[in-house]
Amino acid sequence: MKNSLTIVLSGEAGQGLQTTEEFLVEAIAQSYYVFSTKDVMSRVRGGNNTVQIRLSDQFVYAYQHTIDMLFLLNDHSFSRLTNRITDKTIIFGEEGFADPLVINEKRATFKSFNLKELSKEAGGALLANTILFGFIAGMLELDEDSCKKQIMKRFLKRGEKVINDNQTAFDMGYKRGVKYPLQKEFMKSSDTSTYKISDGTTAVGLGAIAGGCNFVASYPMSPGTGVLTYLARKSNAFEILVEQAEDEIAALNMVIGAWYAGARGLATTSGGGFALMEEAVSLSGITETPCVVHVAQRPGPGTGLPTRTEQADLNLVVYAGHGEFPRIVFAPGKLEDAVKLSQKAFYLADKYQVPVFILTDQFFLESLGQMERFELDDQYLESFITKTEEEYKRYLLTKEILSPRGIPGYGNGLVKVDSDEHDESGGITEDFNVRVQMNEKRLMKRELLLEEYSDAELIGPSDYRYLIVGWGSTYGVLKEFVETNENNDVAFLYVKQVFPLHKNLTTYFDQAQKVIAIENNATGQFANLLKLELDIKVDDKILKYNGEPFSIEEVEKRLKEVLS
Amino acid sequence: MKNSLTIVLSGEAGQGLQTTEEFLVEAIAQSYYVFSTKDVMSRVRGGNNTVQIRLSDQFVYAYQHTIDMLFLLNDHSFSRLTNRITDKTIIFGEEGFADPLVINEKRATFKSFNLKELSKEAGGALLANTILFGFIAGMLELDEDSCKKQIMKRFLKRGEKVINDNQTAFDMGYKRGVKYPLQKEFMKSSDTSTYKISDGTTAVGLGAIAGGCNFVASYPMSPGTGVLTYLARKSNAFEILVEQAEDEIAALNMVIGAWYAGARGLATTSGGGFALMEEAVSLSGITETPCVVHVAQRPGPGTGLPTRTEQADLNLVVYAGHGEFPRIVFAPGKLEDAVKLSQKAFYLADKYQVPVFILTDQFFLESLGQMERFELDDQYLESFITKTEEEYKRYLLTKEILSPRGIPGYGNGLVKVDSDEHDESGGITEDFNVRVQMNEKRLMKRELLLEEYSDAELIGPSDYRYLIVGWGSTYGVLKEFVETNENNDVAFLYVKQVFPLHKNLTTYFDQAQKVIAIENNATGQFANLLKLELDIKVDDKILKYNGEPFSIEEVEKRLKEVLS
Amino acid sequence: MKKFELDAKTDIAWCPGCGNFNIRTALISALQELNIEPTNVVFSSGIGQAAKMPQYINANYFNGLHGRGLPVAVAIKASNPSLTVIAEGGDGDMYGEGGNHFIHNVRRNPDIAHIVHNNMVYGLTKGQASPTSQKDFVTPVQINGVTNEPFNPLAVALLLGATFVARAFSGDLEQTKNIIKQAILHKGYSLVDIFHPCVTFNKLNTFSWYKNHSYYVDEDYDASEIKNAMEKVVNTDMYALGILYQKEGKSSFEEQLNIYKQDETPIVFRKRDIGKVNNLMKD
Amino acid sequence: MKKFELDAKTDIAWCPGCGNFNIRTALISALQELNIEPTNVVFSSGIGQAAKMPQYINANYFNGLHGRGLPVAVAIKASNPSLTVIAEGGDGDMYGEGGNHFIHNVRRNPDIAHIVHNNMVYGLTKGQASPTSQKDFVTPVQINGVTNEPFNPLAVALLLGATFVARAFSGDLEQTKNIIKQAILHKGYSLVDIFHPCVTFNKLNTFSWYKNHSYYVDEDYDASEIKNAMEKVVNTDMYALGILYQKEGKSSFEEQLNIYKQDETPIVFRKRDIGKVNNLMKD
Ligand SMILES: Cc1ncc(C[n+]2csc(CCOP(=O)(O)OP(=O)(O)O)c2C)c(N)n1
Ligand SMILES: Cc1ncc(C[n+]2csc(CCOP(=O)(O)OP(=O)(O)O)c2C)c(N)n1
Ligand code: SF4
Ligand code: SF4
Ligand SMILES: [Mg+2]
Ligand SMILES: [Mg+2]
Repeated sequence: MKNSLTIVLSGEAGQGLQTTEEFLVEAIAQSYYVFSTKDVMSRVRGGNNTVQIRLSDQFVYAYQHTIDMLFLLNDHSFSRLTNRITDKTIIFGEEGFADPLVINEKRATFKSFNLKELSKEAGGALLANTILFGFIAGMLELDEDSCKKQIMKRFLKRGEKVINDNQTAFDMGYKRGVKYPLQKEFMKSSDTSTYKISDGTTAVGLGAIAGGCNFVASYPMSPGTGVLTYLARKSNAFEILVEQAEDEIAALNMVIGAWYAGARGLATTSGGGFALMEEAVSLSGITETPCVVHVAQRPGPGTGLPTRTEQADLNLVVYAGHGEFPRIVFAPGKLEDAVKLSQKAFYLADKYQVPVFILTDQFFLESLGQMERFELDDQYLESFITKTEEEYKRYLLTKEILSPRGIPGYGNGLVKVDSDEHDESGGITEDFNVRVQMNEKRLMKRELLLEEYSDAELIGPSDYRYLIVGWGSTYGVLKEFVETNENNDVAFLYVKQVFPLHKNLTTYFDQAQKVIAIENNATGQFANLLKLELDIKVDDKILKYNGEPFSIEEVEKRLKEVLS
Repeated sequence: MKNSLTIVLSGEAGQGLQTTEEFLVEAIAQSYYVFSTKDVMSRVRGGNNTVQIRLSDQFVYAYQHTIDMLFLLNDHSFSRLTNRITDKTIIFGEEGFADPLVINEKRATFKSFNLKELSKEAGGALLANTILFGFIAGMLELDEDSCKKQIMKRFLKRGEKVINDNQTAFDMGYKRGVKYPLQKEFMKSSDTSTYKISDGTTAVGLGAIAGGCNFVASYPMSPGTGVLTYLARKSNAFEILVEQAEDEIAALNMVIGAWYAGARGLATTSGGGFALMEEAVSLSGITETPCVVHVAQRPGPGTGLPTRTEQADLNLVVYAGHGEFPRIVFAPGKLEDAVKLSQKAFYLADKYQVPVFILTDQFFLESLGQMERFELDDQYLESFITKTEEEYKRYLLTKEILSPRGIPGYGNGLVKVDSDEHDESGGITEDFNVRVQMNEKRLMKRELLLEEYSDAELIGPSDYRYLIVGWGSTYGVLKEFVETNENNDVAFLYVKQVFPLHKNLTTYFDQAQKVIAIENNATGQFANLLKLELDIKVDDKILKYNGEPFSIEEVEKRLKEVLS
Repeated sequence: MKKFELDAKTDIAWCPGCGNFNIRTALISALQELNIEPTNVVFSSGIGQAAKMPQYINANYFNGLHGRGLPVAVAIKASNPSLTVIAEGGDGDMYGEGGNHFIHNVRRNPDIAHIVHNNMVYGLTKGQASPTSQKDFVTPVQINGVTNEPFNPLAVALLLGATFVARAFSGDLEQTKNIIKQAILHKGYSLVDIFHPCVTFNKLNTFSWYKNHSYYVDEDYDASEIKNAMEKVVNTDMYALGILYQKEGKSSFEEQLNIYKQDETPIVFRKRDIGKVNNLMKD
Repeated sequence: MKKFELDAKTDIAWCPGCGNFNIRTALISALQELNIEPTNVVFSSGIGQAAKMPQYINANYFNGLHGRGLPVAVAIKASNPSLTVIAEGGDGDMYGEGGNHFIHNVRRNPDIAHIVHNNMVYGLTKGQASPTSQKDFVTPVQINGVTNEPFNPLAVALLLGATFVARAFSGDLEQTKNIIKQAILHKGYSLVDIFHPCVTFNKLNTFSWYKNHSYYVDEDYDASEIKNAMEKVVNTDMYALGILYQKEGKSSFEEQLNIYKQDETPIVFRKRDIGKVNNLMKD
């Protein structure tokens, strides 16, 4: 585990935790590496929510279970957090917000911190978040000026008075915080300010825009809605048609219709909504009309835990839709990949005329982290649409497997697309031989897709004896583990394209004495895919399915068990 | 391959082929073993449909590719059938119905048979089917009296004139047919008349009734509609609530609502319709509300080949629904099993509070065969519903894993069921520990389900060296293969419960030098399950995915290739 | 304690000031005043803020999937007609995702009460437009404002043969209670669309907006006349409140089912006769 | 040969005598008479006998899933408004499985023609009741007869803001052609519900039944008056034929999209500027 400090804010929905989080992360990012994640209940007001901001002198992208500093914003948050308190934890809050017995038992430190009173003093409850921001900024000795600039930027539209009030409130907090004798084992770092701060949602959305996405139809569903909202926000600037569909079935059928017409469409949803889209996925398969779907996982089955995290919809996506046809499933685990793979998704969908899935989860989407800025390439904007000739046949059988894809109204041909088994020109057929040709043509695309396989990344020593394999949002925590693990014999294979799997991956496993799969689900779905597709046997599985992401401590503890 | 004779009737939709089929099968069944299957286009009138009736002195339940006798009922049927013509085929039809060049080339025999004229003579086109029945009955020297009784029974409601006309028409055919010098290598058999003639649809429907099914909600979709229609027909007699839902989503949600209230509900559909039900499957999973779904496979993806057959929706069913929860999937391949497993499905759903699937296909459902009659047991009607006490908790955690299931209005308790993660009493929870307990509770049912595993059947020699494995509708053809195969070293393992798989199955494979999976799909979905669940490696896969079932000749040929 | 009321300490997940609280009070009062037992009442709900209602009432419930409250409710009622069945959810839930079930269940006419909390917004998912959202309503998804014609649930229900069509306003506890009571009592499908302010996400249709855009029908309003009702429901400048249409005598879905023609025993309490099934085998 | 006509030898999978043939003839004539090219016409259909129509017309088509003709059509039109888009299917397809898309797309008001072949039965799946089936209609599933209230598509469309609502009868080629033509020309969503006999599975609603239960509105019928239309569409004893409602001037879905406010270029012909995207990265 890296040197780091975790500050937790705990309150309820509607108290503005997110504002404080955004302020702090941006401010901290000037001089530290920072990662921040939320723990939110499925309600709009009340309940127990937390924000955990972790800062370090090295890159961190994982959640730390133990709390260094805890800010309690109400009297009913503490009980959910007691197992994260240690003798090093300092708890700030009003008297009575934390159970003294627990504090005693844990030998934690309690500091009376009456935010309510302070805000009253500052001029009102609305200023509490800014005071808190100031206090923590002060503690960390963050640059006051740039913090105040942030405040100004944020409240610009709300007028001078609001800005002034908030800046004063910030000062009030800051001057108290700066007096606080903070002990931390690491220094400020100078190179972090060039990084982009982003959550997974933004990264997926940005990638989609970079992939040419100009049509979005979706039905709101947490945590998939964020991408819809992001793209809506950018829709005027980037000329994106964003439409809220009447249901998920409409959403994906619209997206497929849009691709047929020549647009690059996206649907974003989560497991339960995606379950409703499966017939349309199959439609994309047989008609060879591309589509891109972002599936944001949350714990199921059913409604499950709507605002929590899990990686249990991999099977759902890999096996979605009746009948047999190829597809691609990406599972980005870091922000760069969320951008790049989302971009590539549109390109591959267009090029190979298949459904492409971006599989994320609540933890990935809603956590804030940093990424090095990079230049986006326009190669993925290449269009594979052809202008049709008079005798155009949509499903022409060719040596290259793929049939050139035309769109209606572009050229002299007609574009006939059919969900029934069809002949080359798109007419319904019941000819057994044509059926076989068309079915094989579709299935053969799998090999083409593998030629564009997005390679896995090996993190850690190349002469490893133990190999951890993970996918998607466990990236950050597993990377941190191998980077800080004392025995230099463990590496982490981060798989970002989870389906189909390239056979070259097996070489990573050949070398390993022991393979450990870590997944945020109860059955080891990816381990099963490894077995099925690549004959790889996983020796141990570390699984978690309570709705929380893995913390770095938990990974350390559970890996120690299997590695010893 | 068994001694047999295959008679094919070829005409178009709307010509009444099915009536002739039903007459013939019933009449033939008096003195032969018989199997009959249809090949139907997705249209209501016109096109090319065939019926193939195969008779033998031994039990047959497979389709024969080569045609012994072909009756052409129009001038555009022949071309689809030429690859089934041999030098032994006798073709009956009007001059011009068959291409003389083809006949010549194949050295087949053509017999002019002018059914149109004969029916004109008999009094009208409507009598053609009965004349044909008579002709074939005559050829086979079937019992005239019982044939005529059949006619009477069928036309009873249509009045005496219709009966007489048809009986006269039958005679007209019979006296011509009986003169026909039919050569066949086998004799009539005496013990077949005790068998029940049935198609798969009826067997599934009957089993459902025997399992206590009293609620059906479905949306029509071929080939799943048959079971809906069958149950509708029996609904008044058996007090079954049959409702056509507005869509498939409604159908399964209604079925789940009915189970919640205490009924035993069924939804019947096919792949594309089932794809729409997946969210509801997940609902059944988390709420632990039982449900039974009959999924009738047809070739996909998309609309595919709506009236043809395939076994490509196994993955769809096994992985249906978001999140993780147990389920059972049955795949009956013979009529007895369709009855027994459909019956058991309701029992197991009720007992273990899980979704249970009956997975069939068009070929199985629409083929007519024989089964020995047997007494249905009422053990599967046992209800596991408990009368609730005042403090009843729907999700009580118990040592036995299962929570007693109450229904509303029966007892003093309240039955609170939730699709969100819930506590013992059914209230929404976000407690991480409760989540884990509930998730594990649901997943642990898998082991209980395996205790009730419906064993696979081994057919053929017990000292086999080669093991063929199949599931569902390939049963008949694979059984015939091993029973008639000259080398006595091949056995067939017929798996009827395809998920979850019991580890004892592995012993069957241990003995085999070579394992061959035969499936009516393009990717070997069941072979994959064997690998995943039981670590069984299949050496060869024989796959077919043109929309047709395997014929006995094809199985012989393709197995010879891999067995040599 | 009222028998439909839960422990006072139940944590209710709605925002302070939300109209849902009043709806809950009205609903509980309505249930109390009817002579029924909690064990005989079943709620079927979807997902949304409104759909959480059953969590806060002492009765049976099936809290299913977003949009699917109706099919579940209809099946429960048909399986056991002796139960009082209420389908409850939000405007997104019931008219959006569940729109197909809405239109076809009106046609089916099951004897259930259908209570829809209409806040003209998707609450739980944080403020997107719902089918009943007004034009130009700006949201994080409809950034340029809603352009769709608002859905008119009452008019659709009326046209498709509903025999009880009412609109309530959460601001009026007494009337809301009465309307709900009548809806439960009414035989056949009854729709109660309840206006209520979402204080968090709908700043357009506030308490006072609802207040200013609605009125109760007169005492002498004849709700048995479909023409009157039609006139009321198509007017979307001023929304009429109250029972806008009610007609007795139409057979309900369950009554028309053959299984209940001779025998009123709910099918869930009947037994299958295996002997009779064996006759099928002998066929 | 007419440009929308296919080879004479095309095998048409409908039953002899089916009303679909006439609809096809009318549709082709309508398209011929409009000054448009097959390459600019797109059909979007679901699954059913009616939904096979695009197979038999020389134009672009997307023959998708049962019930999903509308969402696909709307997306095509919005992606490329220069195309003439027609959504076509049966009563089961469009009002049953696709019911939710029907009600919500009327509200959306895309500029498409929506042609529904209403034979009051599920043809392709062999004769079950459809949403428009009449009461007491006996089928292999509804063995005791239909009990649901028939769905009234025209009334629902009208209520939800459709600005073109028409009913045709396949028995009248000329009028059907005219109505279709007007529907295609009309800006915004236009519904053409076409009565036609299913000679195989619907023995109740035969050619002469339709003939006897319908009449054309007078020449002086004022279709711009919603009151007139409402009166017509709710009458289900005698069904009015013709254009029952038509109103110009309502903005279509596409027109209201921000992307087309400044620039009419279909989005499918626009290019994304990667430089601008890179600014997001710099943000
Ligand atoms: C299949 C599916 N799609 C989407 C969602 C996400 N979702 C939950 S509640 C909701 C809308 C809530 O709006 P409404 O029904 O009006 O209820 P309110 O919260 O306003 O009371 C949505 C879209 C879901 N749970 N399931
Ligand atoms: C999801 C799905 N459900 C069911 C079907 C089966 N299906 C095909 S056509 C049809 C109904 C056809 O009726 P209608 O739309 O009225 O068309 P018609 O054949 O009468 O012209 C049905 C239920 C399907 N193809 N897909
Ligand atoms: S979000 Fe709106 S509807 Fe939901 S509880 Fe809050 S105020 Fe009520
Ligand atoms: S089944 Fe009916 S609707 Fe279909 S083609 Fe035949 S007559 Fe026409
Ligand atoms: Mg709402
Ligand atoms: Mg129809």
